[in-house]
Amino acid sequence: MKNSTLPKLYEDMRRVRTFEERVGELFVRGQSAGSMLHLSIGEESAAVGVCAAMQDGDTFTTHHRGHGIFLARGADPNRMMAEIAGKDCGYCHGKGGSMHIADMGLGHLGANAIVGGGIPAVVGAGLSARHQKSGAVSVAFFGDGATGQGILYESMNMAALWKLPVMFVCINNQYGMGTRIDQATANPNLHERAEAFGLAARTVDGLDVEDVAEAATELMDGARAGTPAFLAVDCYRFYGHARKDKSPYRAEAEEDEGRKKDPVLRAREKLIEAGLMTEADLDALDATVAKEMDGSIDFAVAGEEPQMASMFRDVYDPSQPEPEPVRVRLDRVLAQG
Amino acid sequence: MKNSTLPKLYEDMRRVRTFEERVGELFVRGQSAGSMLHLSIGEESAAVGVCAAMQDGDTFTTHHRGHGIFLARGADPNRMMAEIAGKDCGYCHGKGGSMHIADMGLGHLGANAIVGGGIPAVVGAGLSARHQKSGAVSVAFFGDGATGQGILYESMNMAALWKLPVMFVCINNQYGMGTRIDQATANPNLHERAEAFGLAARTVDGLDVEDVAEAATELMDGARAGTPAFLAVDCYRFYGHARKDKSPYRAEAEEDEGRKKDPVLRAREKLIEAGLMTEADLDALDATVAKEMDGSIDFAVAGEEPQMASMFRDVYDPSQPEPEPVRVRLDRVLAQG
Amino acid sequence: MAMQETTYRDALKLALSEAMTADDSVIVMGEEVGRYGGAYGVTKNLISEFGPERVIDTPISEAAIVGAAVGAAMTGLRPVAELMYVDFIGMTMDQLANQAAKIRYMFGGQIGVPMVLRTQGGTGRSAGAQHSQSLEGYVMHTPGLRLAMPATVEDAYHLLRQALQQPDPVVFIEHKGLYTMKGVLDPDVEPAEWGRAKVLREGKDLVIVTYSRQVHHALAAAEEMASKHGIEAAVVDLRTLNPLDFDTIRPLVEQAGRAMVVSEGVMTGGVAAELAARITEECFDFLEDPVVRVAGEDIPISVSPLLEQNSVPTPDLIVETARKMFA
Amino acid sequence: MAMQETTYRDALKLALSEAMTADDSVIVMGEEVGRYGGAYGVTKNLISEFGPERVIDTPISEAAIVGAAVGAAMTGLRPVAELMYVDFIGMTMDQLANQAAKIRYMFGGQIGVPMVLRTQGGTGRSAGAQHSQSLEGYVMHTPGLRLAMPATVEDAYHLLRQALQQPDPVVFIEHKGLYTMKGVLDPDVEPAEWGRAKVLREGKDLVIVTYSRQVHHALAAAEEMASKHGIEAAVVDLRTLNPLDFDTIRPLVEQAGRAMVVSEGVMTGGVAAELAARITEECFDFLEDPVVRVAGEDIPISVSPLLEQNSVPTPDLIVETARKMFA
Ligand SMILES: Cc1ncc(C[n+]2csc(CCOP(=O)(O)OP(=O)(O)O)c2C)c(N)n1
Ligand SMILES: Cc1ncc(C[n+]2csc(CCOP(=O)(O)OP(=O)(O)O)c2C)c(N)n1
Ligand SMILES: [Mg+2]
Ligand SMILES: [Mg+2]
Repeated sequence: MKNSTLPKLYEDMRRVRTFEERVGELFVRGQSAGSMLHLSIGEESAAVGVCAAMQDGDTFTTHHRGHGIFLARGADPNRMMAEIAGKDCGYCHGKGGSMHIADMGLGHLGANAIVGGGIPAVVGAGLSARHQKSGAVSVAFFGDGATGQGILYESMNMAALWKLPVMFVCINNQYGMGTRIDQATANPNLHERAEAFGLAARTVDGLDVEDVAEAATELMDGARAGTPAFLAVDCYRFYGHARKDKSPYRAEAEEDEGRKKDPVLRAREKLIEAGLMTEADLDALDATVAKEMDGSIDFAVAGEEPQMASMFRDVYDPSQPEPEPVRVRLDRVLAQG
Repeated sequence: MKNSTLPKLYEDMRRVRTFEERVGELFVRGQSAGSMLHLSIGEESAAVGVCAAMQDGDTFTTHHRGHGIFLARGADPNRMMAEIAGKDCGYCHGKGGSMHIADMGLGHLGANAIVGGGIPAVVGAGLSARHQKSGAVSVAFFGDGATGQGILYESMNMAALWKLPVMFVCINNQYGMGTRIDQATANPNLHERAEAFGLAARTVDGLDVEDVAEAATELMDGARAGTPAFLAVDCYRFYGHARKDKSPYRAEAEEDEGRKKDPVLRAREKLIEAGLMTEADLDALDATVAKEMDGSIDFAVAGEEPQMASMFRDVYDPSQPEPEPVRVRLDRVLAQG
Repeated sequence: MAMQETTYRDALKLALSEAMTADDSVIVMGEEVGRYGGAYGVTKNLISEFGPERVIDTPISEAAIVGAAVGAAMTGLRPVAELMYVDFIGMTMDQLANQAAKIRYMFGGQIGVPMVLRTQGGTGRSAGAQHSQSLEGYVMHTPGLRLAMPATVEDAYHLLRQALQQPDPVVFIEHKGLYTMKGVLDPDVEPAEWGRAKVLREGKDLVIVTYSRQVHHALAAAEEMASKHGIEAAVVDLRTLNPLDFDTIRPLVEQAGRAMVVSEGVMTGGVAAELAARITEECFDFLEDPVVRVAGEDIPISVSPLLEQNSVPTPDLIVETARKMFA
Repeated sequence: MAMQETTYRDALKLALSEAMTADDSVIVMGEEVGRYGGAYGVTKNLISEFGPERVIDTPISEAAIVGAAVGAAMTGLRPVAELMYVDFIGMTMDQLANQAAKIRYMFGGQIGVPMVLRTQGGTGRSAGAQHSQSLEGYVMHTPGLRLAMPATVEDAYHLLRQALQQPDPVVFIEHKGLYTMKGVLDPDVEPAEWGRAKVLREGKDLVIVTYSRQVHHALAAAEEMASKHGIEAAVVDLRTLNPLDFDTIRPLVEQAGRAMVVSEGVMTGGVAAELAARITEECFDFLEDPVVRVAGEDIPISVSPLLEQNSVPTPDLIVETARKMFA
């Protein structure tokens, strides 16, 4: 029981849960940039369990529901929240937003608003790792809905063919928007597809973060050694698809049942059962996390809007001229007359 | 032995073989439209065996190496050869060419020069068949190389999900241009992918056309009844990828070995062994076929070029104005000055 | 249909449900079009009216959705496929541009592909770089594809109705900022013909040629120009970009001698370029000024509302530009 | 490099092999680029020189090829991905336009995507509607993508060399009709700068602005105009369409007062529209005639050689058009 990683896994999951709750609050306060905010509540074990198997130098891409994954990899919640609010002090200076957070320093090659859009990049990152002999793995995180995208199969085929240090992680929260996985495919045993392409593949129940971490570690070690892998983590999307979706397409009974698969609660129970932490310890930890995340809202709200002039920046490398603004061009054109 | 379909299967395969030889000749004579001519010599059993399982009203799409398939479904070799020569009397009035032959009358929804490009159309045709209760199956023919295209998996997933009367036929001639199948994928057991998506799936050896016909019939009957299917036919591409390719990437020994998998020869041997036809019968049949196909070359060569005016026709429906030719527009524009 | 006040969204739905009632071969397919009712609610309740075999929820497979629609259209159905955001057109470009657009021609006129691809685009929801684009330029540059972009409630209804009668594939792009706009559908008003532009405002000084949401920006700008700056601008709503109705534009520009084109798509190589080139070619001798392009900036769209709003033409920019033309 | 007579194809190969020798992070990937040597032979023997880990034969998976190149470029490699035909760009448009083109911007300038996507386009081989297109218009309309289209042996070499130095993604489109063209590479001649157009012929009467294979058609036409019709046309080879060098064009057009743009891409909504619009905007007061667009017809390409050849501008059409301008 000593050396258990569960306290850390719990803390990481709690941070994700609380961060996401605060994102919801930011929206309710009208201070998020738009409403395309996809919360990963219920999926914490996938983010935290898989990230526990990653190492410094590893890279990853995420989908539109990627806040938790990046937090689990060490993100600064302040800069995340600020980005979600569209502020200059956010990770992407307010240009990306919730669905395009990235950070090269932490190996985050980017969240993606295109379902499946970030998947093939890990094949390229795997080529780099092999070329540079860096020992890094590159991990693509995506939802069950992305199994509808052909590019997933193209990417898995390449990874298997070239034996790249690459891992595909499918966070199966049972839904793509309003479509339940069995309404999107005839065979929801998603890992079977990966096997057919020659990858090492498993499905793991996301209820217990230790199970996820164990499965992920085994597969990730394999990937690092040249056996690319696929892991599906079964979980349940506790709330709507995005902030405005009330999930009318799901029965209440189903939701009640689904929300029982709560990895945060489960870890909490296990910690207490095992005598690793007391209820009081946990409450104190939760309160510390809550305070940190409250701070993130304050940070985001206090942040400045991006400057108008930044609009033309970073389309190309800073060594290159910026695109000419319409106004400037019109002035030139009309100055002739 | 009575009622054997083998004589017919042989004849159909011979017609494909001889037609393709004549296409090669057309090219050598400099009378084909270009050199993008992909011969299906060695793959006759796939075309003829699968088409034997099809019925009137069924539809299909093919790939760039689709001459044989269409012949097996009843194409007029004259109009095919004329199209390959880019002539007005061809199936597509010289606009399509070898890679875009189509005929709605015979259910041929079109050959395709995009690897995988014709595959999803059969999903739509399957929806039509279901809607119209026509009892028709729609069959997508494609090469092993198309298993690299994501759209194949998207299409198979839809077909399985909706239980459509659809069949996917992969003509595995071992090569996509210069790339052997094991250089394009880690698991060349292609039917396993289809299984993972929930289709009925098999691989059959293409040496014996009766084996192919049997497997195809079983799967196609299943598809017609609502169990979409996948069939891989193993064969060998006897010659280069297109007319100018001499296959320097293949060892002679491999080619010699590969060409032993000759379904036409095999059927001939079986017919003689079984006493269904004599060598003389077969020679006579071959000669008749040869004459027919010689006639196709003559027909194609004698055909007229399309009229220049036809260039603007059929971009849109005939009820609509044709696009304005550049010359006409320029005349109008410059008439002002 | 009785005269009714309705929204752009509901006018679209009405056109769909009428077409589905009248013609059993019309089917709707796409992501979330059924049980969910469409990401923007256009297909809400259609599934209960017409059943899941005609209102088909698909996996998230844009390429195969378009490809399946092509196959369905070739075999007797009239599919209306929905692409949730025009930003996802990249996944479908092969099926759209190499297949749907070329099948009639490649096959020598044997068959057409009478499908409609409904989608929506544009800015206004802080949806970021991959959910806010105006990509009609790709479509307009592809021979064989018709392209309709309704700006009004009337046109949402009539253009979609007409698109469903076309013998060729129609890309039908709605604007995400217009779904809740209100307007009146009056069955006694003869709808404009498919392929015809509409002059929504007369004006002798300047002709503004535009489409989709920018029609409203142009109209607002024209009002302000007239009331505050004494400039009378005509506003032409193109309605369809293919066919492109030049006959309506020509006499107006010949008379005014000045033209501005307004498009939300990025400027370089886009619809505004085509319109400017075309007007210049056809009306050169009548032009006092070069045709002015007011278009999207040559940049991606930001999630920051401030940057987003200023990445595409605003009524202010239109007024400011017009004033410079007369300065 | 010593002075040498070579071909467009071999000049491209030389640029690749020099770059691979100089920089270990340069890799080549695509269908048939290794053992086969490239569908048009550009990468012949590179695999024996640099090995299969740097010259990577891929499955037929265009979308993932581009996507993998994006990921490789973000993590320290300099990938040169090959798209066998530009006609297959449809499958890659999401990875190209939503990912490669926007990553720097969306991520607030944290990282660029220094990849080159080599491909080839154009007519001339009776290859039909899906293997003969000129699709640079889609690329030019996508902010974030650089676009180079070499017309000469020199530029095949120098532009590819320079593309491999760019910090941003470059789409590099060769012309299938030019691979066997001969020319001289002279190391003592200073190459033109990246992003600069070249005036290949001076002429006081008319400025022809073009790129890729049409440069040769324009030069041939200009010779004929001069010798037979007394018209002196300048010919400008744009070399890159993004960046677009307007500074070279402006003074020439201001002087001649007449301009023609020539492009193999289909006319409507394409590169020719952008060039015509731009020239008109910038040189309006100097123009005697509207800028004339000589471009691809608004139709798919046929396999029939007769129809194919007449679907895109020919030297004859250029001459004929110029004569009409002076009629
Ligand atoms: C290519 C593409 N198609 C459709 C969408 C719209 N969309 C956004 S999220 C989503 C559902 C994705 O489901 P899943 O992959 O399971 O992820 P989840 O939302 O459940 O986390 C859809 C359809 C998109 N963003 N990109
Ligand atoms: C999308 C696409 N990518 C690449 C090509 C170029 N190409 C034409 S045929 C071919 C090989 C196809 O192999 P396979 O599918 O096995 O068919 P086969 O030629 O063996 O019959 C390739 C790469 C193409 N036409 N379309
Ligand atoms: Mg999901
Ligand atoms: Mg093959």
